[in-house]
Amino acid sequence: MSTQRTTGRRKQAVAAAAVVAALLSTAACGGGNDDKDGGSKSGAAGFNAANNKVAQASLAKKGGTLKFASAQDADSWDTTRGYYGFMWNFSRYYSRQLVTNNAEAGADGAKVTPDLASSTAKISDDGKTYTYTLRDGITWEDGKPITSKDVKYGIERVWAQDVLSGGPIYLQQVLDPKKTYKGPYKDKSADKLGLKAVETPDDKTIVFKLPEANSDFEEMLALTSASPVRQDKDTKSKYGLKPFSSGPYKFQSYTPNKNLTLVRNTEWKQSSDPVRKAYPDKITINFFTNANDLDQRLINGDYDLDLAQTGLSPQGRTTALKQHKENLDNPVSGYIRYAVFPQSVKPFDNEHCRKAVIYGADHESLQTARGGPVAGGDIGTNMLPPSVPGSEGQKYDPYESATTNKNGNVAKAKEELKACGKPNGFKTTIAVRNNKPVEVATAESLQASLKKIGVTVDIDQFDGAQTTGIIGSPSNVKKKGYGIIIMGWGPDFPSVQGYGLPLWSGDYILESGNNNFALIKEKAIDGLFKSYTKELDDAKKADIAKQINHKVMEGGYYLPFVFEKFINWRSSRLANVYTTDGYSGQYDFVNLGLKK
Amino acid sequence: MTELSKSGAAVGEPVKDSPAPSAFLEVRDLKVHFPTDDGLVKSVDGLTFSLEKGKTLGIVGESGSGKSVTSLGIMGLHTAGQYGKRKAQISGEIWLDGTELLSADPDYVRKLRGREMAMIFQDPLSALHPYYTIGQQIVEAYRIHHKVDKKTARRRAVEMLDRVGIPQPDKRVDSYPHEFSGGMRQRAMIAMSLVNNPELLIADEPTTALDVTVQAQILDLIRDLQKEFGSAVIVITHDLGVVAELSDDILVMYGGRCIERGPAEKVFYEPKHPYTWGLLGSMPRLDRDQTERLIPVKGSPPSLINLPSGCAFNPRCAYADVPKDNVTRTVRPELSVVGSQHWAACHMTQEQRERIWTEEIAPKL
Amino acid sequence: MARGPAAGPRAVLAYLIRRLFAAAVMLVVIILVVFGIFFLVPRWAGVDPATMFVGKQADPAAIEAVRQKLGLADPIFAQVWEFFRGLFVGRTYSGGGDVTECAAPCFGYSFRSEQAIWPVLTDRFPVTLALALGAAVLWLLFGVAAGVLSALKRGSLWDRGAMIVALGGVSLPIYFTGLLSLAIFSYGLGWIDGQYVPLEESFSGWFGGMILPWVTLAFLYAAMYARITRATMLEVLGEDYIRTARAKGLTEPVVIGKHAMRSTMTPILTMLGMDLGALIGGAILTETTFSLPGLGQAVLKAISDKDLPIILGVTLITSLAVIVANLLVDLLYAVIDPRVRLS
Amino acid sequence: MTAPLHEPTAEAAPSAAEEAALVAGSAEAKAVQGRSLGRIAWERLKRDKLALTGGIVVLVLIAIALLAPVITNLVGQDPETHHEDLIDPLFSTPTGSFGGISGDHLLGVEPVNGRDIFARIVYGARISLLVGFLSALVAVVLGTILGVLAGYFGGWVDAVVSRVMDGLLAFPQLLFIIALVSVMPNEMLGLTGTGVRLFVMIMVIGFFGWPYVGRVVRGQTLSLREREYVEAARSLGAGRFYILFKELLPNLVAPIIVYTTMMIPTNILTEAALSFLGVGVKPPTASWGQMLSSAIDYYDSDPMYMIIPGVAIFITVLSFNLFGDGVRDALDPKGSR
Repeated sequence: MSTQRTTGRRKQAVAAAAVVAALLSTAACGGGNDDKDGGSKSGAAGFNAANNKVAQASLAKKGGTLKFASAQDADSWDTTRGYYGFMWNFSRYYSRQLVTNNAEAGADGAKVTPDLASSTAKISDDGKTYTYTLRDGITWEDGKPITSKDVKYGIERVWAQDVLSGGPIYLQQVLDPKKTYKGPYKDKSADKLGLKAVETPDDKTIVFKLPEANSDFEEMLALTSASPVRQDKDTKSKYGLKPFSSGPYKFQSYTPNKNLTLVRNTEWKQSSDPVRKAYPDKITINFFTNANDLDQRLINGDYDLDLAQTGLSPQGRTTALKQHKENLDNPVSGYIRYAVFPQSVKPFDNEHCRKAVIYGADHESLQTARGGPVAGGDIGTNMLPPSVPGSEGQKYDPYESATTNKNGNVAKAKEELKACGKPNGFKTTIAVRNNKPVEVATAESLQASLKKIGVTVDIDQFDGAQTTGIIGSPSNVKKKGYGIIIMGWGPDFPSVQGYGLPLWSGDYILESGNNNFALIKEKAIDGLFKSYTKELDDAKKADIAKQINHKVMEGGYYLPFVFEKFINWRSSRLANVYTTDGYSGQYDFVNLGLKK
Repeated sequence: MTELSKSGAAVGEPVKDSPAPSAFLEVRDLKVHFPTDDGLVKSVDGLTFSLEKGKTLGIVGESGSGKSVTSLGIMGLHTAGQYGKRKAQISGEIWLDGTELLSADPDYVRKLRGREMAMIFQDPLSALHPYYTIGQQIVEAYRIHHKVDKKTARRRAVEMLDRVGIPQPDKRVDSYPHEFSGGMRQRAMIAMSLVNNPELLIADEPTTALDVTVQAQILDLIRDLQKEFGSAVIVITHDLGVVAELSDDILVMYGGRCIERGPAEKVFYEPKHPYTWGLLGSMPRLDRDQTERLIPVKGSPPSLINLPSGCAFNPRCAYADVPKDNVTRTVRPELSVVGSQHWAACHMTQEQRERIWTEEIAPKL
Repeated sequence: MARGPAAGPRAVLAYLIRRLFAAAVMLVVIILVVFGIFFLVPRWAGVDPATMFVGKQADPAAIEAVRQKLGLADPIFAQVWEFFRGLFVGRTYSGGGDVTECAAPCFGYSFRSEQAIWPVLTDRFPVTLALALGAAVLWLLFGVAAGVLSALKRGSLWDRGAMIVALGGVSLPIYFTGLLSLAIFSYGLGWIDGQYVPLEESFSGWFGGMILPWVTLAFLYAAMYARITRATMLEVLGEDYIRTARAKGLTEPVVIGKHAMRSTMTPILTMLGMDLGALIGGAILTETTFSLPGLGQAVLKAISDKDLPIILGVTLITSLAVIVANLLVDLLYAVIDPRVRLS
Repeated sequence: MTAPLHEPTAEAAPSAAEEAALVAGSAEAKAVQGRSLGRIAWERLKRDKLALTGGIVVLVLIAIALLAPVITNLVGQDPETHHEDLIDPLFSTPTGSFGGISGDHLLGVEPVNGRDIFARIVYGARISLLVGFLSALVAVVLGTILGVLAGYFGGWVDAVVSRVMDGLLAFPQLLFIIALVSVMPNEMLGLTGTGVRLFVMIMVIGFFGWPYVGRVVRGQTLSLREREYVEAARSLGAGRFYILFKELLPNLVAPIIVYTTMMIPTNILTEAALSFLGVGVKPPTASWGQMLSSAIDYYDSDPMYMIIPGVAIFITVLSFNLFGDGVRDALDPKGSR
């Protein structure tokens, strides 16, 4: 029986590999002529033609309406409050920063380039002072110039977490780790610019003084949360309903969960902006509740692309792969999907029990649950996403998850169980978000494969809207006995700090809103992060990232499922399309153009 | 040629293939059968009678005897609006004023309804549409058959309400049926039936649902109106007393057939059928104590699917064994002459009947 | 004996006042229950509602601030009281130097989407109303027609066929028929776009987007109405006054179309009122399937986001709709059926 | 007294046959019915082919639900074992045709994980029927008790119960159930996961269903209360409690049966809708609504996966409806159909 099954499996695997290979080779053909702006009959560029490269750049014309569709609205369109990847990406339409992600395909897109600033930072030797000079001709949507004070005010807003919750707070942690500043709304100074760490000697100059050096600081300034906000236009908690534009487009109308329309900001000058091409005249988003309906509308050509950039759902994916392959890209998202083992829940305090689960898991089944090799991604073998410097991809595979043990290794798992003192297995609970069907599927897969090593698990689907409150509270996790938590994580900016610090640093274990679910508190890891922030050399930074990754994997805290990939749709109307690592493999929205 | 009674109403053996009769209403061998899952329900099974204008025929029988089915048959209401159901099977002839109705165009019959022949129903509360005012209902009845405007029709309605004795008719015309008392409601019903001066009026248990005192008023009203309009009237009732007062002739039905008929005073004072005796016996009388009903009709009406063989009344008849040779249980008695213009369907001999009547029944009545 | 033809205007007014008072009490109870569900049950389950409003890297101070601003720390009675006050005089939320005004009628304020609820309701209500009314027109037309026909042809092949189809229609989940109809008519055959377009943008687009939801929803209800109509019609056809109508010499179309229909429609209208009321809040499945931006869609999203103010607002508006619909039906009933007296 | 020979005749006689109908409506006839209502109903039901078919299917479904483990054992499958080897890794759909239908997998396998659909449908019947029946039971018990109380005692008891019933009927029910289920904790009253969800669903659906029963029962009680025999029982010195249960309940049996059979299919649909919306039972417990919900992601690429649970729901609800209709007609004293 078992031999037969293995044979069946193998056959299956071979067949699958063949399909994937066929897909990719056709793609290569399609991709071959992308420079000549060719493509299919429909005019689409071809499979993977925009994956890490620019497709049909020369076909982009000025004008037209670029139509986004989405099953999800942004958490907030307020630059300070947004945390969704697509919001950061989209916000570049109406918001500029001192520096921003490079408008380039693939890995180059993750590099920082000057935006409002005339050049990247002048950094002092100790790495503690960053100075920027603003370029000329930069204006708000009412024609007034953008000043360094506007930038400072925009950054200060991050401190007003009580009013403007939700966004990343790296800037606060780096510039004011002791939280001495209370935010602009409680600022007693007349100009509300009381943040000491940022100085604006004149309207063109802004100086950041870090208490301690952080080699990723400029990456943090490239985040949307570092956008300028003009004080007289700050509507506080309601700013997200109509942000005041500094970019090429401004809000015309927005009804949450319904639709959003951007029109040209006539005060924006192309000459002042080296990043944004601003091809279309108008940009719209329509929100859907039915993901299948949404996909079908995309495929029908009613919309150009999915705002959320999470990939087509299974039905749309199948239809598109079979009939419209030339409209698809299969980028790596930069996310790793994984299971994590909180050490507070017995027996996961014992590393052997953690490793037993890693060995016992059927990695291929987990990959299938995630959507298979194409729509789900390659089997995850370690915890550093491919887009982060220092990543080794599947080459680093300490548990041989993608090779020998890809269907699970019962013998090894039993050994580990014995070493853990639980030779007959144990019982535990998997916590999984109820609003992510794919995660529920992986939980079911894990449940099925762990059964074989005598580990019985309950699946607790918790309310996805309350993630922070439920699994973000270590005491709650312990109380509920969540031995396994299924989550995913992507880098806020492509560095081991932007990805792993909240996950693996002992300093980041929080009573609420915790993301270090495994409760990792290893001196070695914390030390490596410290030295990373002081290191300015890119090669050395990458090496430290690699070491951190190895430490995390050796501890057996995580069971990675996949290095996530997704199947992304681009309409045949789109030109100058490319995916960028700057936004987790999403298309770079800001430079999309239309052909007609 | 049908032999007519001197009173002008009813009677005479069916004459096959006869030409159009001279009587105003003539019913010949009427059969109304309803197919059901359990078999054929023979509600009316061969009924013959005739009626002249200005005369009144009383049809008497208990529930299930076929008297109402007969009236609905004459009105053509077994065929109208019987949607999808297994249709009633009707045969025989119904001649009204020289026209045979069963074979006539249904729409022609419809046009006769309400104008030539009208009906008063037993329970005026359920027979009047609850959502329309009395006036609306009378106006409607008038305007189907008369091309007049609403105002004229309304005047006519008020006039009719006045005629049937409803006080303040110009006000009550706008009332709804539920706002009337039972007697008033029946008056309104009568007003509606008579609004087109019908030549044939069928009153189906017109007083059953009413108080005793009101009953008398309504009966008086019907009598008066008949005199006034000169219509032919059929009164259907289970109450011999009602017909005795009102009718010229009486027809007694049992199990879908006629078992006795004759002039009212004869049937009432010299009934020749044990069933009629029973009806008389169970009739409430003012001069008699209600409790002493001497000859109640025992048992319940016969199944109309499987009538008892022989005389349909035999299982309930106290005198079933009077005739010899068990004949009541094997041979169905035909109508036979028992007196002047008086017929009955009973196996007993004239003498036997006379004896029982005078010795056993009459004294107790 | 002689009662007036109908209840006088004063009686109607008194009745209305009584009913409105009852409705108000009802709404208060609903508010209390919804508050209970969303504030007491999570607490019982060990979840702090404030954590729902903070982001990925939230610190306890931020959570505390949110709690203050939303008044989540106040006793539930105080929160309910604030809500009631807001309905009539508007409400101000303040915290952390930020002041948010919510004008009367303040049905609450969603801090997830930074919107006052009232505009959300007024924005989405027309979509739901159009869905419900359009479908109602269809199901009344077809359901009642099919029911009447079945009643008139009782026992016929048509009757049996129609009633089995109707029973089938009642037995199908709407999301199943909805998806099938989308897959067939919109994606497959491409006859209908099936995508919602606001009425103010284009009538034809709007109509094209509404037609599938209307038909799908109407199919379910038409089935129910056909069954009810048939049963009622059969009952009415057995009534004495129908026989009276025939005895008057009325033609069959008048007997059926006027006399029988008048009585048949009474219970149908009662049902219609309740169904319309319920649909205004209960079209969740239809709106989700067809991505219609109505109340149902908003509330489903709000439920998954735990956006209490929207849930509360929609629940209230819906209950109000049901209550108003019932009231209208009762009033209408008094008009249709003179026997009914308002009491 | 009378021989019941004519009874079916009168029953079936056309309504236009006035006198025949009169017989049916007579007091005598009622007495006959009262005595052998069950038998007469059964006679009628036996003649209604559609209702019988529905009833048989319902019985089969109940048997399937009860014997789920036996049935799945017979075919050698269980609802929770994954068969990823039967899944095309590219599209996540079964490799076999028609959703992977084969001798091993009678109704094919689920996309993604390859669980046996037949086994899941069989086990899903348990959830559907369990929720359908138990919530109807909750509604009937609540509705009967409160309806009888309201109808019998009248006064303020009646006023309160009637107001509550009106109120519940005005509640946006589905919305409310979703909201409630979605905030329910994962553990309560010693239940966990699916147990909690089942419990909450049963209670809530039942709770919103009782006013429908309550109204009817109240009305029946009100009219029965006025009848002489209750008065008679009272005058004999019987206690109120005794009167309630000895005299009233038997007369409430017919309407209660009718409402129960009509409520079950509605409840099954509600359960499916809740599972569809993701607030029903939790995976890996099989439920038809949930299967349908996940099948929507494969409506074109693996239509069998959607059709099978859809048809299962359809057949179940239709059978209950057919049966319920038949029962209603059979128990209808007017016999008007």
